[in-house]
Order: sequence, then structure tokens, then C-alpha cells
Amino acid sequence: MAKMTMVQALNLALRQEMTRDDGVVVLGEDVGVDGGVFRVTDGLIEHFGEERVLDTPLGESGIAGMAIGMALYGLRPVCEMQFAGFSYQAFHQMENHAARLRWRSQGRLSVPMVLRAPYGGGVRALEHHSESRETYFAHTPGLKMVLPSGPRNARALLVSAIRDPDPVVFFEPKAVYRAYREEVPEEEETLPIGQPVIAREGRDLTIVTYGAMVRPVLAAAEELQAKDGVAAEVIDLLTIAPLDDALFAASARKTGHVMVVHEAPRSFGPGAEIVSRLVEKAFYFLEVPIARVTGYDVVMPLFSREQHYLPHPGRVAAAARRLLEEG
Amino acid sequence: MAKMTMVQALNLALRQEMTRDDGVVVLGEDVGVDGGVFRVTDGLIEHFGEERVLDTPLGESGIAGMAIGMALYGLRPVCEMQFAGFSYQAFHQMENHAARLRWRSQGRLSVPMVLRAPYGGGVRALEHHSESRETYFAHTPGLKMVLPSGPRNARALLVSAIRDPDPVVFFEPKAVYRAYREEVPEEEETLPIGQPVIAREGRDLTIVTYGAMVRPVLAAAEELQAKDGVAAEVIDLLTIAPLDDALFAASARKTGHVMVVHEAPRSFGPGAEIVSRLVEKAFYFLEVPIARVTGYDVVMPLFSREQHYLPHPGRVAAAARRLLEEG
Amino acid sequence: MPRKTLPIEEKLESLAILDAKGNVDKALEPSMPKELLLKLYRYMVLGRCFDERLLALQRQGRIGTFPPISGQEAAHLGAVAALREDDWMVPAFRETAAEIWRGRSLESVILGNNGFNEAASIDPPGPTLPVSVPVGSQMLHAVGLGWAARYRKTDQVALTFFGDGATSEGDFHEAMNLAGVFQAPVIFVCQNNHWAISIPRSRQTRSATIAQKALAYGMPGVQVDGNDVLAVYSAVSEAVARARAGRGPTLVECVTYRMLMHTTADDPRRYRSDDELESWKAKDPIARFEVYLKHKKLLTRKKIEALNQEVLAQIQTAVEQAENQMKTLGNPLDMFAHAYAQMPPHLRVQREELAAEIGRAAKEDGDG
Amino acid sequence: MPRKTLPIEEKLESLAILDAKGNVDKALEPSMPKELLLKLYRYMVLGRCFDERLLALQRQGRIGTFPPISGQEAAHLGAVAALREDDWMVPAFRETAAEIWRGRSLESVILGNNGFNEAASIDPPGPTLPVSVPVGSQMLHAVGLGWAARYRKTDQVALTFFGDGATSEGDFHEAMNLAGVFQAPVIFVCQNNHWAISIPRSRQTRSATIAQKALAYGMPGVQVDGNDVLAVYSAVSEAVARARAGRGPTLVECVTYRMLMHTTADDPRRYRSDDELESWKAKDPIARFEVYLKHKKLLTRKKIEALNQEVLAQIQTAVEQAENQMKTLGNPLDMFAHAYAQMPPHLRVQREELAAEIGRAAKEDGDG
Ligand SMILES: Cc1ncc(C[n+]2csc(CCOP(=O)(O)OP(=O)(O)O)c2C)c(N)n1
Ligand SMILES: Cc1ncc(C[n+]2csc(CCOP(=O)(O)OP(=O)(O)O)c2C)c(N)n1
Ligand SMILES: [Mg+2]
Ligand SMILES: [Mg+2]
Repeated sequence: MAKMTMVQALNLALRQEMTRDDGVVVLGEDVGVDGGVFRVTDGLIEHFGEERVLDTPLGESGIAGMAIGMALYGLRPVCEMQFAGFSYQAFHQMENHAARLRWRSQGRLSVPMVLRAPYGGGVRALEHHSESRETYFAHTPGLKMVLPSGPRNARALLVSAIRDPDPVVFFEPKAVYRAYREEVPEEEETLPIGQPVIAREGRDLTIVTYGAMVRPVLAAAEELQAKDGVAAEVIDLLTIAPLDDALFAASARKTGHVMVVHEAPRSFGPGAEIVSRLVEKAFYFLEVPIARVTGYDVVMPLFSREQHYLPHPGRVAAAARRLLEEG
Repeated sequence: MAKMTMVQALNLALRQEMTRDDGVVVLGEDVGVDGGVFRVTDGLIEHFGEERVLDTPLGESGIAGMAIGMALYGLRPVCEMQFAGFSYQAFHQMENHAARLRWRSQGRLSVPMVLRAPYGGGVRALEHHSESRETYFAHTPGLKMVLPSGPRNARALLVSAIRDPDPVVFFEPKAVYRAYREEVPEEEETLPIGQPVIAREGRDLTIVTYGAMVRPVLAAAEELQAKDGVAAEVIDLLTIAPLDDALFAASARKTGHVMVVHEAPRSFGPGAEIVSRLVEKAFYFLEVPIARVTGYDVVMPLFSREQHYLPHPGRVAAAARRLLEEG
Repeated sequence: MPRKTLPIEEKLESLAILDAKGNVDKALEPSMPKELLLKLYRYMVLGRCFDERLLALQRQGRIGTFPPISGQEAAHLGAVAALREDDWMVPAFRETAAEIWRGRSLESVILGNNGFNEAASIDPPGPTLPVSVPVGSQMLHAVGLGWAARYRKTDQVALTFFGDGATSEGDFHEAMNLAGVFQAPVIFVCQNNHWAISIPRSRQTRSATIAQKALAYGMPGVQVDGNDVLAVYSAVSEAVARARAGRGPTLVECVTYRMLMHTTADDPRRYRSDDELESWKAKDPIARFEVYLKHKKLLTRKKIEALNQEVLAQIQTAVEQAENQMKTLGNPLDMFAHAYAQMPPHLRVQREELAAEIGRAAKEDGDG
Repeated sequence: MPRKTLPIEEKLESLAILDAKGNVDKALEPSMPKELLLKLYRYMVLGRCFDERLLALQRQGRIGTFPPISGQEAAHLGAVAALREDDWMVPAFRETAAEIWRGRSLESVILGNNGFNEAASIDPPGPTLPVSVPVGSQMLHAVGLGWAARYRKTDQVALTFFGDGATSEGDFHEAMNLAGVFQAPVIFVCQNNHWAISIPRSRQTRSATIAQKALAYGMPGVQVDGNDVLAVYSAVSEAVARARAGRGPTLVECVTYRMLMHTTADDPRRYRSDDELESWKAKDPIARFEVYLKHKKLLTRKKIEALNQEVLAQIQTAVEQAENQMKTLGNPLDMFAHAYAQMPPHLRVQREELAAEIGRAAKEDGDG
């Protein structure tokens, strides 16, 4: 096992899947010679050649639409949106076609594509480079929405996404890209799409989160343990659509106190669905209202203010204390 | 007062606002000579001329983007997306710019545009012509999302939307377009954007809904009254973003039993936000879990099956009974 | 430089072979087997008659809204006739006769126009995509298919149809640009029928022709008389040969006319004149082809009558079969099928909800 | 028809006036007032020096990522110099010198590159839009602005900038098409700097020139030497005159080169050669303009030195002022300002949440 950053782990997943299956091709802006602006596709064009690693012109709709055609043919295209904030230019291709062709053809056609995009804040980037709008895709029937939280699960989930028979939108937390290293096994590793995990066990409080927020939430949990003796259970969703609510509903029944944390804007955000599932699955076990600790309902501010926009351990811990004080 | 269909009422709003303010211009596909495929803009080009009613080429992004430029200049463009299912082609213009220019310019610029689109099912239309994806816009900070439910409020809200200083996405329930007539006063009438109304008073149960679903919900309420002696209170949101939760939270505190009804897919849909607001504002008054009666999380089926996809009075009433039986 | 006129390298041509009266330009006349000529004629007649029957069914409320093709038979049949069976066809929604040529049954068309998802799966599968309603969005799929075919070392090509209005969508631009950059084996066939619902071609774009838009992508473009099936067949055959030989994409503009309404929900009298319509009736693609085939002694009045009878009978049988099928199709619970390869838990739950509702309704009907 | 080459009506030209050595083509030399020539030179130098200073600041961690403009001074300054003060300018993000020409302060540029939203409001307002980061998305706004100006019976025009890569986005196509159809008074200025991050112009599109894309929209197109400020000024002036006279839009391709990295986050050595860079250094827009102005006796070595000193002093003052301002700016609570004309209830609540958090944090700092 080697210690890898998330960027290296994602690169490993791509290399191994491209080696394993010559139907896997990579396309996007600057993914070839440049190796991707975050270097996730570094070295792929040297190793697999221009015919499998396509440096495309600009045009997100074109990239997604062409990938749909490749997938219809039977290939497994992995296309990159340089930043999630520019995936809206491709949104109609994903909603009008990627999400529908299996259904439209009554199962004859399928679109086994992956749409990768770095998302989220915290890296002092320009406007449009820090948003977290996974809800747009999660609310779209026919798509799957995956958000890894660390190097190892990112690698395993990307492998699963590439092998998945349906279109998978894969948001990579750019704040985690190089934040830390983790042991990532050289040998093949996959994780089932649609299956959350318990990132930390606890009996007093349940915190449901995913993606880049898992780290600050775990930090907050440690602080709560140390300072308040509170044992928070942290659920890492990994996939938000299809959303499997069994694990976090069970945890909620156990703790009776639940908090949802994401950096996406609060209103009509992913947390709302999690709250609703809990109301449907664990209502009578909830001792206090579920709290949402999220980004605010404004455009993500430019980077001088972004640390005040993003949920951080202090904010999460404070919300947890309020929750526990309430009863 | 004349009795009008929603189509006529919307046409009245456009005529009167264009007469009142020469900054109001209309643009879109087939909105001129043809009068719009649903005739909402019927007669405007004859009355106001080609210079104020623009028959545009195809291209939803172009229509929205050009409207943004017009609005930046100080005009009040009302642009039409022929169907809401094609507004995704324009989504990046709305998210990247319409929603942000006031903020980006720190209040120097504004985008007082209206993006009109017929939405929803029930008219035996082709694929992509029946969706209800208001969540995409409601989750986008900087936009307002309005959905009228009848001829009179449609007219009043469209007038308010045109005069609103910020971009308003205006979804018109095409199933209601010609479904019935209502008294609509000739004299000016507006309704505040962001203010829900009580469509029907009741003390036993609260049903929160909007748009095309208001009619079936009211029908269900009548049935519940007649057959079960249950008095359901029906809240018509009219605007879902910004979402004003005061009215439905108060109603929930009164009844303790709440149901949300919309035709949009359930997961990550508008109902989830309403449930979350109620958990935050009325948790201790809720006697049973809030129920969501919604479209299913699949692509809207072609029209032979659409009546089984859309919530109908029977489905709403049955859900209400289950809710009341629970406690 | 200093101040010069810039040269244009790409080939930009126009082509017409069979004029409105049925006179053929011998120098350009393609050599086509008798069977192919007659098959084309049959499908053109079938397309026209089927359109008329669908229109009647729609007016009787027996099917829903649909987009008629009358007047455009030569434009899309001439194009698909130039394809090999294993080539890909990526349609818009106004190429019904071409879909039938490629193996779609009339029953499927009727079911589709009546809102039955089953329409997609009753015929043998093949390399033809389902119709695409979002204007302009399908061309990109042809680029991906064509690219993939070449990557897999086959010599398949992908042909995609779209209208004059579709050329204004951003996706047309991105598809043309990608096809040019990657030299994908794609044939872009524009059915310029002069109208995008109520917007005339002249207001759709300022360029004199659609064909010249190819120059923006370093691609050859050709404008053909779209009511001249020989010209369409010839131009598309050349483009197919070029693509198959690895020499890249072509834009083919077929100048034709939408003789009927945009869809049955549309009323063309609101925006176009009878004179315009009449002038195009004189250029009917079927009439001129009939003259040509008579001159070639491939058709006689009798043969034509017989063929018409066969076609009408074929349509009649299809309508009856489709209407019978519809009685048994349409199980609401199938709306949950094919959302994903495997049904996720939340959809199983929702499917149960609907099943229970239907059960209750049935019971109530039984009781009451 | 039958088989003909299609004619192209639109004008497609190339233009160069001042060559790389500073030799001027007398026949084409524009007559420009002395003051304008010197102002252009000053802003070109300012743009170059400011770029170098910003680069240094970024390397010292005193500002964030930014897109340098070095090498493209003539392309965007020559273009805005042809505008009237009340004309609209719709930038992309690599026209910093043009923004400054239009009244943006160096302080604002520094604040903006340091993530301060306040950058947008410290200068007097004017008809210039803020930079637009989503590639290609801003051109449509110029079409709307230009159309609105004409609707309001003014003779203002709208000029929009974009790169070679931007021409591949669907929005470029829709903007060009709409401008053509409505004959909007818009000048589309492409800064073809040969690279879109790592994608060379040759792989961005198959067409030989960007200028010829105008033909797809029935619009005149001109390709100018973008490092020749006289040619850029002349070509854009002609386009402005045409637009002002109601004769519609023009596409101007300025052939230039991005001498530095895409942004400070980019490493060009990964994808381009030093030779290429060197060959373009020999075509530097400032050097050749300097020769020209010297020949015209408008500049001397001494004057140049003096001007350089002034510019450097101006930059130094701006940096100091900006860094002082930043100490007082950046109140986090301002992120809720300007979301809407009036703050809706839910944002007031969220603002309170943040205010409380900040209060607690301050208190804890106080306590501990
Ligand atoms: C993206 C999108 N926008 C709008 C529509 C509504 N619409 C359907 S067909 C049509 C006109 C298409 O014109 P054209 O491309 O010329 O094809 P034709 O109908 O003439 O065959 C429009 C506006 C749509 N289906 N998709
Ligand atoms: C819609 C969109 N896609 C991708 C990006 C990321 N990106 C920023 S600049 C750029 C290249 C732009 O090239 P060009 O248009 O030639 O402008 P230049 O940077 O050369 O000035 C890319 C891909 C973006 N900002 N917006
Ligand atoms: Mg057409
Ligand atoms: Mg460039």
C-alpha cells in the first residue's frame, strides 16, 4: 500500500480501469497533454495515447453529448468538467439524454458514462470555481450522484462509477485533492455505489454529511468527544442519489439527535431530503428538531470571505451543543 | 370583471404592463406572429410591433442571455421558454449571470427579467413537455421562483414579476391554462412575490402545495370534508423561492398534521424543503410524520401513463386518511 | 496581409439532378439499381399515405400530437438510402419514413404517438436511435457514435438529421466543431423545410445558406434540392464515402418544405401564405420521382395503383394491430422499469405505493 | 444548381499595418491624434508593468490567482480605443488593460484578484460589465445591450471580448446568430492568443481562421494582426462605424499571443515550446509601437524612461493603497448584501446566524 493524495488515487483508478478495459476513454478540456488542471489525468495520454485520452475544444455540452454517443456505442467514457460550476453548460445533455436513454429505449440502450467534476470551496479560487450544487443532479431521475470524501474511497468509487451501467455524476472535493494522504492499495478495490458508511461511531448524536465536509465534521466530533464527552456518530453518504436512508435512519433511531452538514446552499439543498427521509423513517425517535449546518442561501462569496461561508468544525460543534442542550 | 382562462389572464398582464412601461419587451420562440404555442402572447406583436415583441431563432441560452443584456441596459424583458423542459439549455445563463450580476457588481447592476415557461403534466404532450423541475431554480441563490395556480393570481403575479427588480423564473401550470375561467379584474392587480396564501381554511390537517396541484388538492379537501368530515387547510405557496414558511408553519402548529403535495419528483424536491422548514419551525407541534405526496423519482412517463404519475385527488385524500389514522 | 481578402479552402457546392418537372440531368444522374429506385418510391408513398392516416387518427382522437413529414420524403429517405445497415442513424423527430426504412414498424410509430413507452421495444433492435425531441441536442450523439466506431476500427459512419431551426442551437455548433476537430465519420443532414414552427428560414439565421455554416468548422458543405431524391442520394453517398474513408464529416443541406402543420397542435395559417404552399406543391418530391421512374419504364399507372393499394392495406393492418395491442399495453407500474439497470430501493418502495393505490382503486370499483 | 460552387456574399478580409519591425504601411496608416497614440502607448506599458507586478505579488502570496495579459495589450487596447465613452464594453477576463482604459482602478484589480467582492464598487460606475469567468457566456449580454441601445434610439454600440477557445462554446454561436438576425450593433472581438489553457488554436477548431466563422452568420469578418495596435484600432473603428450606422455586427479576430501562463495556477512548459514563445517575443506589440512613435518623433528614450517611472510609481501607490484598504474591507456579513434588491426573511435569519457565530468567536478570543 502506498500513501496517496486524492488526486493520485483518482489517477490510479483511471490508469487501472483503462488498462483493464479498452472501452474506457477519457475526454475533456486539458485532460491530455496538460494532465488536467488538477493533474487527475496526469500521464494518461503518454501511457494510453491520444486515441484514448481526448483533449477536447471548449464546450461542456459538447463534451457530455459526445460522451453520451460514445457510451451508446458501448464505450465507457469518463469525461471531465473542469469545474462543477461549468457543468450547467452540459446540464441539458445530462437531463435530456444521459438520464433518459435507457428508459426511452425501454432498456435497449444505456449510457455508462462518468461525468467527473471538482466541486466545493476552500481553495481560494475565482468566481464559479467553488460551488457545491450536487442537488441539480441528485434531483434528476436517471442519474447517480456520487461524492467521495477521501483518497481511498475516491479511488474505489471511481472504479465502481466507471463500471456502473448507468450515468454517474462524480463530484470530487477539490479541497481534499491534496489535503492529506491515505493508504491506497495497489490491488483493485471497489465500493458499492448507493451505500453510505459510518465514518465514526457514537451513541449521543448523529451527523450526516458527505464529500469535503466529512473532515471538518470528524474534527468537530473529536472536539465534542474531548471537550464535552459527547460521542457523535458520523455518517458519510458517499452517494446521495440514489439515496440509501437505512443507515442514517437507524443511527437517528439510536441517538435521537441528528444534524446534517453540507456546503451547498441550505434551501432546497441535499440536507432537506435527508431531513425528510428521517421524518418518514425515524420521526418518533427524534428528540429534538434535526439541525441543518450548511452553506448560506447566497452566491458563494469570493475567497476572502469563503471560510465564513463554509461550515467549519467550530460551527458544527456549536450547532451540536445547541442540539444537545435542547433535550 | 371578465371571466378569463389563465392564458387570457397572462395575456392581459403582458398587454397592460407593455402599455404602462415601454421598457417591457417580450422575446422567445414563436411568441410574435404565432402568438406563442399556447397563445399567451397572442396579439402582442400586432399591438406593440416587432420592435417590442421579438420572434427569436431557436436557442434557449441565447434567449435568456440576450434578455440578461437587455435587463442590464434597464429594460424589463419577459422571455419565454417554450416548455420548461427546454429551460435547461438556458440554465447556465440563469445561474452564471442572471442570479449573480447584482451581487457581482455589488448592487450597481440588476437583471429585472422574467423567464416564463409552461410546466407540468396532464395535457397528453410529448416527451420533455410535462416535467416539473422548479427545484433547479429554487435552489439557485439570486433567483426567484414563482408558480401561480389560477387565472387571477397568475395575472397579478406576472405583473409583480415584471416589476420585480430581480430575475424571476415564472412557471405556468399548462394543465390550468384553459382548464377553467375565473373573474379577473380589468384594473391593475398585483400580488406580492414571496407570499403564500390560504386557499382553504381548516383545523384538522394542513396541505401545502402550489401550481397545478392546487386544484386536485382542493378537490381532495372537499372530498375529505364531505365523506370524512375532515377540515383540511390548503396553503397555496405561489412563490417557492424565496420561501416564506411563516404561514404554513403557523398552520402546522394549529393542525399538527401536515402533507406536502407537488408533481415534481419526490427526492430532493420542493417538498423536502417544506418538511425541513416545518421540522425547524413547528417540530414540537407535529403529531405525526409529514407526508409527501409527489411525482415519483422516475422520468415522467409518456402520456398514456401520466395520470398514474401525477398526484390526483384520490391519492391525496387516501394519504390524508392514513395521516389522520396514524394519530 | 496588409489588407487582403481571406481565401476559403473548404468545398461549398450546390447540387440538383431531377428538376420539378421530372427532367433529369444525365451528366449527374446516379447509377442506382432498379430495386433501390423502386424501394425508395415505395417508402416515399408509404410515408405520405401514413402521414395522411395518422392525421385522420389524430383528428379522431385516436392518437396524440405528432409531427407530419409530408413534402420531406425525398430529403430523409434519399439520405438513409445511402447508408449501410450497420451505420448509425441519429434522428430528430421529422424523419418517420427514414425510421421505417431503417426497420421501425408502423405499429411502433402509432404506439409512440399515443404515449406508449412500449413503442421503443416492439421492433428488432438496430443502430438507430429513438427520436430526440430537444431540438439540436442529438447531433452530438452522432459525433460520439462516429468517433467510437472509428476507435473500434470499424468503417461505420453516423448520420444525423436536424432541421433548419436546429442549426441555431448551441449544440449544433459544438457538434459540428467536435466532428471537425476529431474528423469523426459523421454526416450532418439538415432538412431545411423553411420553417421552425412559425419562424421562417430567413429569420432563423442571417446566412444565405445553411450549407455555408460548414465553413466555420473547416468542413465541406453542400446544398441540395431536398425534393430531388437523386440529388439527396448522390450528395449523401459522397459524404458517406468520404466519412468511411476517414476523410471526415460533411454538412448536407436539403432544401425542402414542410407541406403540413408543424405538429397537429399547430395552425400554419397564422404565419404562412397559401401561395407559398402552392408554389411548393409544384415541387413535390414524389410527383417528379414518379415521372422519372415512368420515363425509365420502371413504373406504369397500373403498377402505381397496385402499389398504392398495397401501402394502404399495410397501413390499415398496422392501425388495427396497434389498436389491439394498446388494449393490453400500458401497465402503469412499468413506469418504474428501465430507470436504472437495477431498481434502487426507493423506487421499489414508490412502485409499491402505486401498486397499492391501483389495488385500492380496483377494489373500490369492485365494491361500488 | 445543377452542380455549382456556392457564392459567399459576406466580406472576409485580413489587415496588418505596422509590421513586427515597426515599419508602417503608409497607405493604410490611420490618422490618429497625437494624444491618442501616446495614451495608447502609456496604457500598453502600464498593462505590461502591472502584469509583472501582479505576478510578483501572487508569487509572494499577497494576491490570488489571476490571468496575465502580457502580449495582448495591443489587441484589447486598440479595440477599446475605438469606442466612445458611452459605448458598452463586455469583457471576458483577459482584458485588464482595456478595463483600466475604461476607468477601472488598479486598486480594484488588486482587490478583485485577492477575493474581495468590494472590487466591483470602488470606482465610478460606467457602461463596462464586470469580468465574466464562464467562457463564452458574456457575448450574449452584449447582444442584449446593443439591441436595447438601439431600441432606446441611442447610437451606442456594444463591444465584447472573448478568446479563441470561447468560439467553441455554444453561447458564441447563439450570440453571433442573434446579432446577425437582429442586426444588433455589436462588435465581437476575439483575442486569438493561440491557446486555451493547454489546447492550441489548431485543435480548438478545424477552420483555418476564426474570422471565417462570421460567414456562418451572414456577418463580415476580419482577421487582424493583434499585435499591431494600428490595425486593431482601424479594423475595430470600421466595425464600430458600421454598427453605429445601423449596418449590423462584425467579427474581428485579433491574432496575438499569450506570452505568460494561462493563470498563475498554470505551467505552460507542460504544453508549449520555448521556440514558439521566442518567435512571438520578436512580434511584441509594445516594441514595434515604440519604434513607430519614435519615427513619428512622439517618443524619445528620455520620454520613455520618464513614462516608465511614472507608471511604476502609479502601480506602487496603487499596491500600497489596496493593501491598506484590504485591512478594513472584507466584513463577512456583507456576503448577504446584494443577493436581491431587498433581503428576504430567510437571509436575514442566516445573516444573524453568522453574526452570532462571529460574536462568539470574538468573545472566545477575548476570554482565552
Ligand atoms: C431545445 C428545444 N427548444 C424548443 C423546442 C420546441 N420546438 C419543437 S420543434 C421546434 C422547431 C424546430 O424547427 P426545425 O429545427 O427547423 O425542425 P422542423 O420542426 O422544421 O422539422 C421547436 C421550437 C424543442 N423541442 N426543443
Ligand atoms: C464554461 C467554462 N468552461 C471552462 C472554463 C475553464 N477555463 C477558463 S479559461 C479557459 C480557456 C479559455 O481559452 P480562451 O477562450 O482562448 O481564452 P484565453 O484564456 O486564452 O484568454 C478554460 C477552459 C471556464 N472558465 N468556463
Ligand atoms: Mg424546419
Ligand atoms: Mg486563447
